[in-house]
Amino acid sequence: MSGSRKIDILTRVEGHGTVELLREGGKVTGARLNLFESPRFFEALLVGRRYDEVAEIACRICSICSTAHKVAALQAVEQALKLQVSRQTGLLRELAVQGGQIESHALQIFCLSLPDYLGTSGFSGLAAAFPKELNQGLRLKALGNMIQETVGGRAIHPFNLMLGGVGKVPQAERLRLIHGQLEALHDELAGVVGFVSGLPESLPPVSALPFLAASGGPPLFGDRLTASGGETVMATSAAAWLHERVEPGSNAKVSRFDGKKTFMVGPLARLKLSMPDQTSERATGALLSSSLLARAVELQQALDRAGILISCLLDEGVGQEPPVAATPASGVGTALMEAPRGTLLHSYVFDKGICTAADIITPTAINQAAMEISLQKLILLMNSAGYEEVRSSCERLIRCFDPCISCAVH
Amino acid sequence: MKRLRVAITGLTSCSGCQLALLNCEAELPQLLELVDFRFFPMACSPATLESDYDAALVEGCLSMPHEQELLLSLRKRSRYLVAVGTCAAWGGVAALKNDQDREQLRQQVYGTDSTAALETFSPLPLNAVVQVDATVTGCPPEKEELIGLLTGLLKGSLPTLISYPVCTECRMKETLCLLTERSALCLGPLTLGGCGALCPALGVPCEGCRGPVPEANLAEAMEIYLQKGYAQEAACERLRRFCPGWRA
Amino acid sequence: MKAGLPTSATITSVRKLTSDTTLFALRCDDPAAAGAPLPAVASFLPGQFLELSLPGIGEVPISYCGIPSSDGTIELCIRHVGHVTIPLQNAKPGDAVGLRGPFGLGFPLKSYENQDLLLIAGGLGMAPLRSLLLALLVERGQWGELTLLYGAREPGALLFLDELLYMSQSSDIRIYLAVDRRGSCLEGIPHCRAALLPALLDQVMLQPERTHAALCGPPIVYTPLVERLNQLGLADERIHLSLERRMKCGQGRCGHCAVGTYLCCTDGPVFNYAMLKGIEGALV
Amino acid sequence: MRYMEISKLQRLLDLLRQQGELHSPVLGDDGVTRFELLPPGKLPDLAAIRTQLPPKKYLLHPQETILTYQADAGYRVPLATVPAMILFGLHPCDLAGISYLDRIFLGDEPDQLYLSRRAALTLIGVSCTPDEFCSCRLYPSPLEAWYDLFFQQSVDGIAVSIGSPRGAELMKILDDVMEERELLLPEDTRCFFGRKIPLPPESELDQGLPEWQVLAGHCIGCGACSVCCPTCSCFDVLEFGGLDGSSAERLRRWDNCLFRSHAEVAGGMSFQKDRAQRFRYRYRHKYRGFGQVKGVPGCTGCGRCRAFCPAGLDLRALAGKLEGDAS
Ligand SMILES: Cc1cc2nc3c(=O)[nH]c(=O)nc-3n(C[C@H](O)[C@H](O)[C@H](O)COP(=O)(O)OP(=O)(O)OC[C@H]3O[C@@H](n4cnc5c(N)ncnc54)[C@H](O)[C@@H]3O)c2cc1C
Ligand code: SF4
Ligand code: SF4
Ligand code: SF4
Repeated sequence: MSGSRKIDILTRVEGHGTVELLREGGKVTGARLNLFESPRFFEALLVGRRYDEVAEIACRICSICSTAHKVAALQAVEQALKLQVSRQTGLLRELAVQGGQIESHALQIFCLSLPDYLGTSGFSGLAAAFPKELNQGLRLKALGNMIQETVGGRAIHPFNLMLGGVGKVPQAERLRLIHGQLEALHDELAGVVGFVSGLPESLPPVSALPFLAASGGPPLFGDRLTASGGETVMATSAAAWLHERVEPGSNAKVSRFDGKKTFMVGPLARLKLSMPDQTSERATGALLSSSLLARAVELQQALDRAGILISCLLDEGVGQEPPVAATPASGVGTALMEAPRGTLLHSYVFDKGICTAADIITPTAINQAAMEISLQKLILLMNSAGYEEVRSSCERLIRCFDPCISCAVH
Repeated sequence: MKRLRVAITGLTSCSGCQLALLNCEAELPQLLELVDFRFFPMACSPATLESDYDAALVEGCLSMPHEQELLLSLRKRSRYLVAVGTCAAWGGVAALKNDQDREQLRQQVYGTDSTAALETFSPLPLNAVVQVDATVTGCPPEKEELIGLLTGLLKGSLPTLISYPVCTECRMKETLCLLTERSALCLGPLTLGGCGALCPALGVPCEGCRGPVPEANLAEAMEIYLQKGYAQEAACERLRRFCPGWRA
Repeated sequence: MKAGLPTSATITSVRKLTSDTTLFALRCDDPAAAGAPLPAVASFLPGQFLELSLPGIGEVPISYCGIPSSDGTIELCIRHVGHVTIPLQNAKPGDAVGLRGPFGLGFPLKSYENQDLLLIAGGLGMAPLRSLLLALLVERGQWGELTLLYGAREPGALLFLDELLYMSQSSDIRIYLAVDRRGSCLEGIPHCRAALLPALLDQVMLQPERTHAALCGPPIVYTPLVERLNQLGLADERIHLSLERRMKCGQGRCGHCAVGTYLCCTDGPVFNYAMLKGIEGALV
Repeated sequence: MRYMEISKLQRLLDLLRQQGELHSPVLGDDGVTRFELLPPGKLPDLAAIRTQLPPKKYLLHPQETILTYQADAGYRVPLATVPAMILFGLHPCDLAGISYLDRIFLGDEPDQLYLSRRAALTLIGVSCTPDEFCSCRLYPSPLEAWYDLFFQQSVDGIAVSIGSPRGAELMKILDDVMEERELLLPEDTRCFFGRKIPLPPESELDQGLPEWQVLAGHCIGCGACSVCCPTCSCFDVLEFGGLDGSSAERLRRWDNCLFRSHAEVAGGMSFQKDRAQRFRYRYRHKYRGFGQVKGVPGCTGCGRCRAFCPAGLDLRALAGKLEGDAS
């Protein structure tokens, strides 16, 4: 008997996708990832819009990483229009992005992933069986949102982050409040990292793929791509190098670098590429399942970084300043940054202030090829396992990438 | 008390409305005692449609046949179907170019020789296909609205859509009017309130994310925008960002 | 303070009248000591209304449908149409609600003494008129001829039909019924025609100088009814209408129920037509 | 007459601060003048003609909980102790606005929340110079500009009148900064309130007047006019269940008769269908009153509705036509 069967729909991930398991003689022999999410054609929607609308629209690609999308889009547009924002704006944007990182990682670890390790169905299961862990996660998540709200005006689709600056600069009082909370949660996080590293292994030892991340800027920002093989590609040529193309069976484009190589992006890649010595062996280890720990480590880093940014802002004195005015110019702008799930690229062309071309490459689209390959590896490793066991392992494996399918398809 | 059995899902969307619910960190533990999230693929496993639901909360607009299938199935299984968010209520950003040929848009993104997303159609709000019992608008909706929706449903009542504009809430907050005092293209007068005038309160003009107010006086608003230096077409384009139905 | 604060009450019985209308009996939770006066909300006049609260959902104005009873029981007839009234569909005996009232002025019973009375109800308008009818029958000797005209969408929607049929046999009152659509069971109901409510007026002989008309029904029927009554010689002062408006406080503050410079909640809801005549928006 | 040199203002404010929370018009960084807490060292914006929101916001919050519900205790009014508060810098129109609200929310059965806040308020009026939006001199109103103290501004100082026993008490405390002076003051602006006007019959709101359609055509329904009016006090009531599944809260929120929903009843039917009709409703309410304020013109002439209307609507000409010019 041969055939295929879909995992009904991937759960505890953002967006719509399935994994199709191919079977032969009762055994699972292969797997296909299918991101069937409905496309919104953002790259086409943006064409024809005014420069001051592009980021507002583009951030709607995804809610969980809307802050990252917003900031990347703003930077790309500003680059195209040759707009220089103030240092304060830069710090605030960075802070918002770190807030997004905290929120997203806390959500992924405590609401979406942890249930796999603890044997429950989701956050509702956690609430019943592991209320302490859930509460801890929710507190971290709330803090991430508080940062995003303070800077962005709202946790999802942060309108206060505008072209050229911010609408209203947060009050020092409010920043101090956040700083206090960051400090209060800081010690707790060491516990979280310990807790996560003590969790039982949940997957067969599927090795990670070569890594890729943005670098050359403050944490999560950069102007170039760096790969674990040592390759470096500047932002302006990144899109060509990432080489997105359409493949059958997915509404998300797939990146085959140079037409062949496969990389993975995300927390594991970032840790491996940017701070190999500071973290535990296991977090940067070569196994895919270390992703969860990598996320926990990054959570800690994000808290630290947010604290530093706030101190900087307070030391330098936050104050209201009007956004830098833009003129409807012509030009090209490309911004790279690290969204919670990995490298994100926004690139726009403007003609007298009107967008004439848009290219957006998202982490989950980049990871797509890596997910496919990892699925194959997993199935080989699980050679003799039954369907149900393979199925649930496949879902766990996909969750290691914390895919954001709306982003991938956009 | 009997827990409320709900199904929550997203169609063509960014998952922001669902995330807005998951962002109710302070309330989630208590909410879990009142609400049984039966079908909520974004946050709970497994995602199998089974039995009936007291209410289905649906985010996003419709743009592919598989979504229509899911929506019809949820409609059949649920006592109440609630459109959550601007996309579900009005079409949202995804419907930005509904006046253009869908196939052309598809080719613009995927190229002429691909078969990806062949079945896509111009995004529709939910009420174009099913009966919608209540609407919570917003991109995304406010937390309080979602909590209110759930506590109301628990008692068998549906929320009523706020019908006054953002300006009213903006004025209640005593913030500076960006339209009259700063000549900004603020869509507050034409946009449904309920957000507490979040944007204008921070000095950012309302971008119209909650959809049109009933009885909008578009002609007069256009007149005012024109006085402030905005061409009708520019103002209309801005209006259509979240609701393709706007026509001047 | 009293009028602004709901007192808690308990539903004591529930009777489905039609598919979308239910008759509730309620009792205030503060037990009235023997011989003590009725709680304020349980002591009222026909045509007055109360505000009924469903905790966590909201409050709606509802007319008293019965007459004050010695044990403080209050009867309310409620159509399930929206936000508050639909959840009431699931209410059971024992459920807690809040009550405020009585509000409004009700029907001017004093001026009805020794007069002929013509009651005209459309649809749910039967609820407050039932209260009036019951009050009139208690002291049947006080009034002249009693006539009730009552119309509904279809036979199944005629409220209190059994009660009305019993009254028409046992008391000195004439009852004429009308339904908009001819239905199968129409034949079984005496004095019932397939007609619009105003047409029933063709059946009655009235002495305009000694008759008062009391009307309650959907807004659209008022204008034709008043016109017809005027034609029959009834003066505007003798035509009393109960108006429905949105009301949020019952105390003349929320500003929703104004009719001209009157307020429905404190100056009404029962008005004589002379007061309303010429006011824009009074009768649709 | 008691008189204070303007140089002593700061000292006066410090004395007032000892008597309660001191609120007055303050010009914000964003260019909006609001009534708000006056921090020590800061001077009130006494030159401002009008704050964006009138002082009604202190008595009737834009949105507030009016009842709480607990399954075992039923509904309760959430009465909290209100700290003593001094509103300094109220113009006569705003004082008149408060006395109008008093008629609605006090009386035989006072609104408990309103009463508790009103009782905690000390009202200190200040004279002003009307601008082109003001109409206080145009349409006399029987409303009294009721105050505890009234400060009449002159070139280099302020002359004080006492309007209540509370004002007299307060004056004793302020006596430090006062002196006695013989003054000839210009005509008191307050006297423009206090005249009764006859109510024209209903038909005079001539539905056929083209002005109604013009107003309706220009109004974008933003609600600013009602929100900012010192006497508009319509409210909507909402109730929400608590997260424990049994408690509840009832709120009231400012409403506006220019919105269609204001007059809607079951079935979506509305008694004020079109905007022109709703304008007449608003006019009738504002200039003729109903309920506790029947026959009391509710326009105090503060000019806010004109100053803040994005469409620049102005009812003065129409009012002149309907009521007859009173000047
Ligand atoms: C004096 C008076 C007596 C009444 N007597 C009865 C009665 O005996 N039996 C009965 O079934 N109904 C009666 N009604 C009508 C009843 O109040 C409405 O049907 C009810 O308020 C609808 O509320 P809801 O929350 O269920 O519906 P909603 O969901 O609120 O709304 C349905 C419609 O009703 C409108 N509405 C909202 N609040 C009110 C309000 N407070 N008053 C009127 N309309 C409103 C809404 O605008 C909407 O169009 C009476 C109304 C009045 C004014
Ligand atoms: S800023 Fe915008 S929302 Fe606020 S009052 Fe002005 S036009 Fe309305
Ligand atoms: S109607 Fe206008 S001028 Fe008159 S009191 Fe109200 S806001 Fe002021
Ligand atoms: S302020 Fe002007 S535009 Fe706004 S509702 Fe009032 S009259 Fe209409």
